[in-house]
Amino acid sequence: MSTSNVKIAAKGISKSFTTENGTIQVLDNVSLEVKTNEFLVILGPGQCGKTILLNCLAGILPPDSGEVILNGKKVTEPGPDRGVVFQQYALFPWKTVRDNVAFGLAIRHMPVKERYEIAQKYIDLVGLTGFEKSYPHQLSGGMKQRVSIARSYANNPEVLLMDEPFSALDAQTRYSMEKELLSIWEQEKRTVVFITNNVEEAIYLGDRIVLMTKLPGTIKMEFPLTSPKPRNYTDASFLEMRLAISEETELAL
Amino acid sequence: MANAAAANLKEKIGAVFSFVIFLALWQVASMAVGSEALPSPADVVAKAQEMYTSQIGGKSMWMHIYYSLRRVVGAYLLAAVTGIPLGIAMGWNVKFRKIANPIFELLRPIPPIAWIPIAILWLGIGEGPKIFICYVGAFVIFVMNTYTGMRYTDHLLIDAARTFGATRRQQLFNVAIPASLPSIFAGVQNAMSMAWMCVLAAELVGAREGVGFIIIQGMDLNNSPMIIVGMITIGLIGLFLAVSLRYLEKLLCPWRRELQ
Amino acid sequence: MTNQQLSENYHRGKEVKVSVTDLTKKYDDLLVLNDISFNIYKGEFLCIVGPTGCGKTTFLNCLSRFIPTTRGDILVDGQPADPTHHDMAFVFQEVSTIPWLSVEDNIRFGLKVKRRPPDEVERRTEQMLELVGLKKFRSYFPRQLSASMEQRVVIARNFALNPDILLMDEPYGQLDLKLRYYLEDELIRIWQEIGCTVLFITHNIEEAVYLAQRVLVLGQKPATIKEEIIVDLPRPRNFADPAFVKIRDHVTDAIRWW
Amino acid sequence: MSTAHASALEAPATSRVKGYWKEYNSSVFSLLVFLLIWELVCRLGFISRFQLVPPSEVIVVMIEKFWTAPPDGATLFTHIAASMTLALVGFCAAVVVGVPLGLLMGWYKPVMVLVRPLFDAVRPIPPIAWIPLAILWLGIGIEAKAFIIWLAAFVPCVINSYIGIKLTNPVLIRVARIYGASNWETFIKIGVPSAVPMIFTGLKLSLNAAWTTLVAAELLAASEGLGYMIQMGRRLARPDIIIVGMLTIGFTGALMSYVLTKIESRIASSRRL
Repeated sequence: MSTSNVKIAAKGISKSFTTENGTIQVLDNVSLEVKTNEFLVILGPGQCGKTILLNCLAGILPPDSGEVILNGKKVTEPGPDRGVVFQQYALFPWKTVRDNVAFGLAIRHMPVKERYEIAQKYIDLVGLTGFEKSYPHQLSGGMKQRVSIARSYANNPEVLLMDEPFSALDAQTRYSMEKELLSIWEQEKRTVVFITNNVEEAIYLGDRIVLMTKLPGTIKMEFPLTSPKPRNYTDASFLEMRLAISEETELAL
Repeated sequence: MANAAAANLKEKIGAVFSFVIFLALWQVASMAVGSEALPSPADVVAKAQEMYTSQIGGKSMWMHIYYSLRRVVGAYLLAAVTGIPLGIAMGWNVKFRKIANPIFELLRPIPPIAWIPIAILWLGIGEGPKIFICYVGAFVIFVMNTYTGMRYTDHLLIDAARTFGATRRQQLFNVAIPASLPSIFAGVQNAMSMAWMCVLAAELVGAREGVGFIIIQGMDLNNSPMIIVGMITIGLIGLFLAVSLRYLEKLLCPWRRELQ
Repeated sequence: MTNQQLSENYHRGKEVKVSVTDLTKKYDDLLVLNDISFNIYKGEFLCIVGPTGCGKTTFLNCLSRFIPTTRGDILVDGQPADPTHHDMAFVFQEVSTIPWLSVEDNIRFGLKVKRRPPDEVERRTEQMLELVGLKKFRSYFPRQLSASMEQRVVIARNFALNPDILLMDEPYGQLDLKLRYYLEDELIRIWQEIGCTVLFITHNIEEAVYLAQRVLVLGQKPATIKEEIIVDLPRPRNFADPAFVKIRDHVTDAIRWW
Repeated sequence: MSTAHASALEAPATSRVKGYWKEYNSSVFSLLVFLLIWELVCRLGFISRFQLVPPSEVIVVMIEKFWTAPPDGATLFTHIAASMTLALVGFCAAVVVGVPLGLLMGWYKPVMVLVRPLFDAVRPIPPIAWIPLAILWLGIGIEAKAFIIWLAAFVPCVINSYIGIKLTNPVLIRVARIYGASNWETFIKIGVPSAVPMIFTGLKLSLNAAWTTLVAAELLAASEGLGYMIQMGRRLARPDIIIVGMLTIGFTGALMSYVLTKIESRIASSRRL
């Protein structure tokens, strides 16, 4: 892998937290590189520190040691160049769909007309046309997550960080959201770091899968995925890959 | 939807039914007791008519209500204007919190009503102590609710704003304060009922006008219908204040309209 | 063997445990279940699959008398189904451990409600703790357990009753793959050991084919039974096995929801 | 893992544990400054002795009040005992009636339909407004005060028990019903235990309301108790007595809430909720 087209990289990141029961090491010397427009999936069991890793990449949490490099520069703070889609949506309940999507643009003091135009484009892209004036509580889980994706996209980030975005959705919505995310990504390619604990979702979406261990989280293995998207859940190659990956994961009882 | 309407109707019939039972029991009880102390519903209605058309202590009933309301609303607005910013400051700024919180925590457990004697000592027996008591009662609630709202703002929302590059100031005004509004509004309601209770207490202890004065006058005159009319008036005004605030909340927080 | 023959062989000589005839459910004007008829045999493992929101859960709710049916009968052993008479057990989609009871008290709960004699309650509880491997955790409270342990407590609580029918409503929907495999194998093991009648509802075709002796496919609202598929694969089954994939694809075609 | 975050609004905090002193020094400092300003305001004669006395004198009076009865007729302990007895009697009576009523209202629809309208009708009248009527009916003795305190504590008990049982997880109700439990059995075994946390919240609110109302009642009609003590302080123009009384009211109230919180956490930890 040549370093020239590396978009975002983590170098030797460690992180631990102090709790009542002592110190817990959450990440142990994690390094990874994501190429421009690559769809990287980080797969790991519940509580393996993958969310913390994502927060480090986003700059929300400072790592104890190691650094995050974006475009060759060290990351110290969250910034509009990295959009985050949170598991619990993190929509602003007091804002309409349109104002939520336009939030990042408003923060940058873009004129109202312009920002609503951009917002509209992404609302249309995620298929929420007609819901511009709804409030988040009026939407279903899948719709909320679409708003969240649109909000990140509208801000035109270089890197999209997605933290188990579909884990709170029911299975069928989840399938259709995966499909939709893929088609959005095909239309507007971005560098994506996608976190999940679902093997099928990982194989369905990823260009490359990074498998993490249980606490303290380290990178156990990488699986490049070359077959063309969209992939079929019952293809022999899909099932083989699923078997190969799940053999490597630990059973979390 | 037909079921919902039917259920609604059933509830209304139930309400009417329970009121009828209540009035009947009251009537029976007053006949059984047969003393001045427990007037019948009819006596109370007659008394209400009399009270609202004549003067008590040199003022009409409406004037008494006006006096009470003036005290409450004045103190309440003052408490909102001072309490909400203080709560925001305490919630947002660690330094400020550390300085203000201990004094606040020291004074908070003292019920506002316990301030009445010292308020009278400080401010005499005019409007001053009554407004002061209401102010204390409402102020504490405003501060506490605003502060709690700020402290319990979902961290995720702040994080989300940070990922869009929001400055600290933008995080405060665009995220933390709006996110605290539900809690602040809960405070707005509670502060009002607290202020209303405080004005009553202050008027009971020493006043020549106001609804509290009416019921204490009733007690002094040994006139229980008068007290009951006063109490009902108090309840109705309290209800009116609460309903208007709820309406205001719906107006100002449209995103919460369907949450309740 | 054609599907037809398979089906005929399967039904021959089986004892009916639950019979559902002309089951219909309407909410106001919304028809959710439309004229559903089928039998569940004694000791059978039956799966029902269908798209989300096709009325699977409504069906279970009718069966367990949570909600009244609009029309049709559900008979258990020839009697109208009624939880106070029949030993039914239910594993819900949501985790349904009782938070203020310890693991063992959770397992005792059903037995106690059924007023079983104390010595039987104790004996069954011990047996179940052993069976689901939670002996060491008997005095733990649900919130100290992981999701999979909680689900095992629920399963133990239900199997403790030695139920006539065990109803399961997407019990593993939210679990990750490996854990799901593990719990599915556990379920098969316990079912084979105890041998009760299981009705398992899921949207996951792979899971249905992995578990069931027979799969019923429900169509979109209003739900009707579109197809019946006999799964005659030996256990333990392998999801990459071509025969398995063939049945799975067949079921997928039958549903065709995406 | 997001619980590992520092509290919401603090600027990114260093997770290192700082010394106890460092954590609290500014708080102690601010209290000291507060007391110092108070002391100076009084000592420099900005305010009359009949309105405010310096904190140093308040402390002296407070210590003296432990064994001296004058000028308000009883020692501090007597006042505390009188007030606490009254508050606790009213509170306990309210709990005994209010909690079951709330639970039944939440579980049985007919109870709700019959009781709720009356309850809603009476609720807007602050308990304090009942004082004159209570005195007229029951005299100025302990009964009138106990009645008013009961009334004040009753309302939060009912409301919270009601809400608590309404919030019972429906899945748990179904668990009991599928095993053939009767409605009453489900109420006792599922509804009531799951309402317990909300009931405790209600108890705290009740205690608070009881204590506030007690002060009001004692201001109006009493011959002992903390409310009476501060009222006497006013009549005698003795701000020191009033302030000692106010602080004692605050402290005793906080202490009772604290005890209740301890009981709650004891119960909660035994159930590991």
